[in-house]
Amino acid sequence: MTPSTPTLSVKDLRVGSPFNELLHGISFEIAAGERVGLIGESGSGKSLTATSVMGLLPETLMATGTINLNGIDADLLTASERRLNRLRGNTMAMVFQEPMTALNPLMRVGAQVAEIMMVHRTERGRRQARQRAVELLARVKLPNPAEAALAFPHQLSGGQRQRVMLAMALANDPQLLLCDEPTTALDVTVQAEVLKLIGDLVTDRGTALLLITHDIAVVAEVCQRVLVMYQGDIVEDGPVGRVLTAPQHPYTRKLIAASDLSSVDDRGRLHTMSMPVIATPPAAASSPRPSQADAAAAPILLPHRAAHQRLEQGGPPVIFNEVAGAGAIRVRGLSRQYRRRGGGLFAPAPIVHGLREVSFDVAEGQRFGIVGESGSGKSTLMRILCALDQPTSGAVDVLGQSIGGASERQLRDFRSQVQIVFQDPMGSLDPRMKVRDIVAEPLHHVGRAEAQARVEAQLAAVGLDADVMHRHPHQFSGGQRQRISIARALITRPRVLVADEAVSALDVSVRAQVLNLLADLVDEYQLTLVFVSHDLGVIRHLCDTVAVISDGRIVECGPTASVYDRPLHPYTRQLVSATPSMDELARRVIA
Amino acid sequence: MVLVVLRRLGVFATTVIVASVVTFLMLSILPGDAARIALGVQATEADVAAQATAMGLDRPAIVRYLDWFGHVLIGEFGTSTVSRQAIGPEITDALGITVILVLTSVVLALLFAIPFGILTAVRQRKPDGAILSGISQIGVAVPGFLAGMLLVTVFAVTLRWLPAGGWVDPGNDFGGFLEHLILPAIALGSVQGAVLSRYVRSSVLEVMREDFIRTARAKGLGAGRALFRHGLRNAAVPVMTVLGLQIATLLVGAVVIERVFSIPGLGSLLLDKVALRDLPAVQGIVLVLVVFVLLLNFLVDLAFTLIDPRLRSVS
Amino acid sequence: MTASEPQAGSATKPRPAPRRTPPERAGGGATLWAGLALIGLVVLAAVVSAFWTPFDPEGVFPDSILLSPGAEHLFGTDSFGRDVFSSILRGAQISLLVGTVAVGLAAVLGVPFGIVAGMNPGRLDQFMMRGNDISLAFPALLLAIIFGAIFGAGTVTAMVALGIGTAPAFALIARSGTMQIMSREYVQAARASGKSGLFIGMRHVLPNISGMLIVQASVSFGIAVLAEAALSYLGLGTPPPTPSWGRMLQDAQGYLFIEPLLIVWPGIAIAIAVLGFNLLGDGLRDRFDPKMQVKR
Amino acid sequence: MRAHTQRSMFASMAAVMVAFVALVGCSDGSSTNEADADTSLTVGLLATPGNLDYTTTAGAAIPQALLYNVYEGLVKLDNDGAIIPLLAESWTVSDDGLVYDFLLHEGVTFSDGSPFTAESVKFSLERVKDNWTANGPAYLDPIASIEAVSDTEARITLSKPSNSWLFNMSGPVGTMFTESGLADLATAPVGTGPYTVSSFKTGDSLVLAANADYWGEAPYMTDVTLRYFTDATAQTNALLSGDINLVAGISQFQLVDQFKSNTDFQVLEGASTGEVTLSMNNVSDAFSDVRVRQAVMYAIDRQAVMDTANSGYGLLIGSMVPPTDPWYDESLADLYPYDPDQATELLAEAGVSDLTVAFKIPNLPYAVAAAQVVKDQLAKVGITADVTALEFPAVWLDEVFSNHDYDMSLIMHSEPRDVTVFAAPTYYAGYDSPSVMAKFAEADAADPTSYIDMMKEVTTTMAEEAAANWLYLQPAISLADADLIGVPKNTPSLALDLSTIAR
Repeated sequence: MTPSTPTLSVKDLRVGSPFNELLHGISFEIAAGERVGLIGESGSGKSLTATSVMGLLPETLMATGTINLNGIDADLLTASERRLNRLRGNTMAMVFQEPMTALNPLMRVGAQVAEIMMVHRTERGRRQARQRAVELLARVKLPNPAEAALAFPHQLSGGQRQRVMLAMALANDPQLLLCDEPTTALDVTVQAEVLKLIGDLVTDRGTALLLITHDIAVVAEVCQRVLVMYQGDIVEDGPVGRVLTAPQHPYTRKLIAASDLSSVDDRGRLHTMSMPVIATPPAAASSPRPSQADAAAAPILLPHRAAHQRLEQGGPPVIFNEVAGAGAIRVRGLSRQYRRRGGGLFAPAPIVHGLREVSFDVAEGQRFGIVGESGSGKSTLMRILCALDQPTSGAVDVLGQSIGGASERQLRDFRSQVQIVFQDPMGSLDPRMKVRDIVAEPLHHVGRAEAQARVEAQLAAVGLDADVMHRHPHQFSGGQRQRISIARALITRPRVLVADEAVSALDVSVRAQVLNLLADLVDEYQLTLVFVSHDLGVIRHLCDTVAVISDGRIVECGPTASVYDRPLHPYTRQLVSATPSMDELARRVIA
Repeated sequence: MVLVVLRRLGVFATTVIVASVVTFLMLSILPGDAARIALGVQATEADVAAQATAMGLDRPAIVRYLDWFGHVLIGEFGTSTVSRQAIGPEITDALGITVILVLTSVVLALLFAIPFGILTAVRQRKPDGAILSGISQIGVAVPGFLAGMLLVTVFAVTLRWLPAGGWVDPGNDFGGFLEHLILPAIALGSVQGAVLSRYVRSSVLEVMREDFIRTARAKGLGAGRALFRHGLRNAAVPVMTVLGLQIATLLVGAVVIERVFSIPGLGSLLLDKVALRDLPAVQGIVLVLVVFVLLLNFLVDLAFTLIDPRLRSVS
Repeated sequence: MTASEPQAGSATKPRPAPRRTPPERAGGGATLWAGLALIGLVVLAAVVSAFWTPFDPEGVFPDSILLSPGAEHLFGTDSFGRDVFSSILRGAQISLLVGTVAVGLAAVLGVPFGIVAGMNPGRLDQFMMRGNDISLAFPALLLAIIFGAIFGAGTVTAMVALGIGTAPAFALIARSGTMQIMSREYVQAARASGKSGLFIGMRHVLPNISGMLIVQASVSFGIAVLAEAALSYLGLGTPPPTPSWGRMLQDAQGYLFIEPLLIVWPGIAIAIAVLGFNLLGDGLRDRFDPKMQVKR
Repeated sequence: MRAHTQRSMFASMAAVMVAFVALVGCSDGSSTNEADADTSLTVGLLATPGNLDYTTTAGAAIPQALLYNVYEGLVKLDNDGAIIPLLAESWTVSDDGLVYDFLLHEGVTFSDGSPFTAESVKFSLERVKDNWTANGPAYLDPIASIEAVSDTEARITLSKPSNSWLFNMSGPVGTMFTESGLADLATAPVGTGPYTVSSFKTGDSLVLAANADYWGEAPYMTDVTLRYFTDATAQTNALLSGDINLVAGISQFQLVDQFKSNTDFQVLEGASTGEVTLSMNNVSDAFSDVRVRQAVMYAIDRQAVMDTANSGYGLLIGSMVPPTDPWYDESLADLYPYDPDQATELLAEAGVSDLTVAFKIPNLPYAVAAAQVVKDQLAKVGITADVTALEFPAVWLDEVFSNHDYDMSLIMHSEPRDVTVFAAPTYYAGYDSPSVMAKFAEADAADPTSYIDMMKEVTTTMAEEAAANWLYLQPAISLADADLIGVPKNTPSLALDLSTIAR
């Protein structure tokens, strides 16, 4: 191996089905030990690039061009299966996105790691391979590697599983490591650790890395060079620092602008990318005014400013963001326990604590963010606030309505006052219903004609034309679906809007648009917003107050800027440092 | 784990009791006078009434149920009103025959279905895969008793290689037992095999799309090796469910093949006893069949727990 | 045979990248159309025979007993002198009737049961599923034997027994589909809008599990046709003179050495019908989201 | 790699196939019952006995297997229907026909070792009245007293002369039992016959072994297995494949022809006592008018029914008398020729139009087949027959036989000389003719010659009054291996006499 030969060389790679070309002749090289990021939005072709290199394209797709791996003369695209099998897992290795499904659920993880060495005969026997596997698990910093080796995948957390995948990929000291969105499915704090691990490991071993992600922050964290993909082409290729600070291609520029939630234009709005399908309506033009009754009921808001508090270890329960008088939401001593599934008729199932002794207020008109990782209890809290779930103990009042023990009849008014926007743009709209029926669903006792009119107006308010009413959800993009969700939530003129990870599943460009829309509408409708997210950046942009929730408890709460800048609780500190702003990223990269 | 088993056992016991009540109620409305059938056409009304009393048919239903089920619990199924022998051994004999027949046919079916199903899955886009898949589709569509009739016609009647029917106890004459077992087991197994191979195929196809198979490929395992090392055990789980259900339905379902081959299995016994209105025997047989199915489900569930570590961690 | 073809594994997380093509999409269409074509043949036979058959399939014709296939009698005649072709045509009616009623009854009984169970996780679901286990333990054939003894053997008895015997399979599928749908956010949204359980069940759950139910119905239909034949063989099916393929098979058994073709025609007819419905089921399964399939 | 995988899969499939073929092939040429033991016989029968006690269990299946084989009476019917001595060496009848003196064989023992004496005769026959509930205990009603004169002499005194009594003594009610052998009648019969029961499995088989201590001539066949089938095809398949040696009484006659051309087998056609009867409920609204019943007689082409449902096998009889009875009158077969016009005329005469009758048949193959032809022919004279096949025996016995809830039925009456039973007004046919009943009683008590004349007269009357439409006599057709001899051709009684069969 001479320094001049690149570890990976891709030339004019085209991938497509007979009807449709997906990659339009991309070329790039990765030098030995170089860490390269491949960034792009969903559908840009970045995963296809990696699967082409590995020779694992689906049978229905054809690839042309050449792919050369260092030291191998043959073109990987034309190499025999036998040859590829010898290279895969040995000279080149890959880590996939879904840690939940990428491991065989019926096989102990140690055996799965050992297998890769057995397959390539890099260890002499089963015992040696098993032993090596334990060492490798230690290398990827799994606690108790010997025990972990005997665990089944489901007994490990997502981050741990991804470490196992990494151990497996690095077992035979490959020259090239491909990582396809290795941390996307992980919590923020875990994500940071795994990224650091990947970076350390490849640096130590001089392994070349191709890291595929949609997240600029991830690239900035690990990579030296970045390739930007857009609709099957590589549109930009350069050192991370340069691309972050001085993007050349217009697409890259917009992508970076949209990713930066701390940077707003002079109207306080996020930078968006051009929207080819639907134009944002002029804010004043067609948006319906709140109805008379709502207008009358709307109080004159005194600006409420939350105190910045934290929960002490073992300390007394704290009432966060306490509001004098009648706030929009008042939660006291809320606990929720679950029985885990698997309980029978005769024996109680194990109890899981979803929420423990949570107390806080939300003032009318406040934009209240709740941030936490998966399993922290934030979704449970959201469900209880919307009366989709009942508290085990404690008092929850929303707009004066007590949630605990309330019957559906008692909740009738409440239902039109509190609405939700969900995360998943696929799952939140019934695929069998037309948009008209979806948006009209929350309306009760409203005539057909009036419903029609209101749906039309509401769609216009979220920037959709009236002619979308007769279409089904699958005909829309993710961002459009989220607009439809928002329209549905707002059609009853609610006073409280709860958003559950409302932008987490969207590409960055669309995310900015939806966030702008939400911000506009919250202002316009004088909504009290409860925004639940794992992403501190989004919350920081949108919310004035944030509560950090961890393990069923609110550990810290205060004005967003204050929490972000001076986190009190160690957990918050960890969260904040794992979610750097674009400026900071650039600073880190350049340093 | 022990707790899981115990809890399931409790549920199992409850379902058995409920099933016994259902069985009893369903059969207590059988038309046809058992006493009259026992005595025949020449008996007088007085004779028939006396016979009914002797058979305990004039007691209230709840008393009859408790009496019956109480005895069943201690293993006594009562005395047949027709053969006047203890029903228990009759049922056990017939059940033994049916179980041997069904299990043999299932083994044959698996021997066929597993390689065939995998092959059709792996070769699904190739012409030969499509042809083989078509063959299994047609196999599914043929009534089992037709297969039985044709087998008898060819191998027993025309070629005279094997007996046309009947049953020989393996303890008496093992060779004869095998000879009598082959044709019905093939008849029963061929259709089941075709059905199973469809499930194996779809299960393998499904598993081939799993991420962990892709992981295995990325490790350098060839497609076949990845499938064999990682896919088959995973594919086995849904196939086992079907297998359990199949065995359960075959206990009664084998009756058609039993009829074609004149095998005195449990289904045949049931038909005979129903025809004779031998109520205690019918109740016993139905209960045994039902409990057997429940037991089978229970065992399949336990087997899953053994195969799939994810199910073990509940407790 | 109650289960639909099960599919291993079910990932709940939506995947951002549509990197793999759906299974068998290419072959699925052909399978579907082949199935529809075969079923079309059966339906055509049933419809045509309602108005016209070459000969009366229910009469007795002592002058034309056991004729070989020829120009006048396409498939020959049986021991009653009946034109076998006419009987095959008319027999399609019984097969379709039995299938339709059995599957319809199974769906009517099983689907609401499964939806209610699936919408009410916890004790009610547990309780209902134990009940379902018990009904699963009474297979259709067992019910047919018992019902035959209680109500007398016949088409109606057979259909009802098959329907009740198949219902638990529908309940299981409806339940697991419902549980998947209930975890979807649009159901949460509907609940947050104050929609009743009935509304959610009718408007959201039922339409969204209809795909898998149709697949199950198609497979069950094939099984019902086979089961009707088996019941006829046992003397528990359609009584004569109404032509039924299963009974024709049974009758033909006695003439296997005299007129072997008599067993061929109904055998082929049954195979066509069952094959048609199985292919349709496979095709539909490929068309609908495979991840919607049930584990059990 | 992929190619390799497929090859290995093909290989494993091939291995399975080979194993499969090997499994089938291993048994090639080693059929079960092939001439290894000349004195063993396997007989295929259709109706299985539920148990082995014919004193309390109805049905022909038990006497078929046990009578004359395991159990014996004082007399038996030979294959031509003549009464011949069995346990009685000889007998004399007093002139007034009331006293029968039987001289019994000496040295006869039951299979449990107990001796057979005149006391056994007294014990067995006296037991019938109180303990028998099935198989016609009333046949012995004529007995006034039984006396054991000595060990080998039994005297039976009748209360009135009866021509039918001795005939009936040849049937089940005449069976000799020993007191020590009554413990387990249902499973372990004890008789004086040439065979003993060695095992019995309901629905499957009854195995008989030659009785080593038999008083008479030992039977040729030492091991006899009676195997029970549920359908006739399985039965003939078993014969064709060599599983069984004899099908005694085939029930589906389309299966017969294939044996006629096959030299490995013989077809034995004989006479039975089974009259296939289209019964009409004489007291129902539909058939209380004799003209309507006669219309049915003319409307049915019995030859066509026999041709279609019975493949032409059988004998047109026209009355309830088989040719084996002395009072058989073959002219009765032509009493009602097929004449649909006559039928229509009679119906019109009776003022009947659009007659719909409930035609409830047992779900037995011959009945189902014949009923379809009957229905078709009735339709041609304007009678609609609603055919319902009732489960036999349970539901048919209940609805038709016990409750008389039917208009028309179709069933074979297989018992010998059952015409007297059929004539009873309480019988399911509802035929109520006091003069016929009186005539039967008179005939029974008359001298043997006038007995036959009077019986002929009264059975003709029943035919003329169309008490039922006796369609045809079911033939007794047995199929056997070509080397079997002495297979009983006719079935004059219920018994299947195995003692004469040899190779």
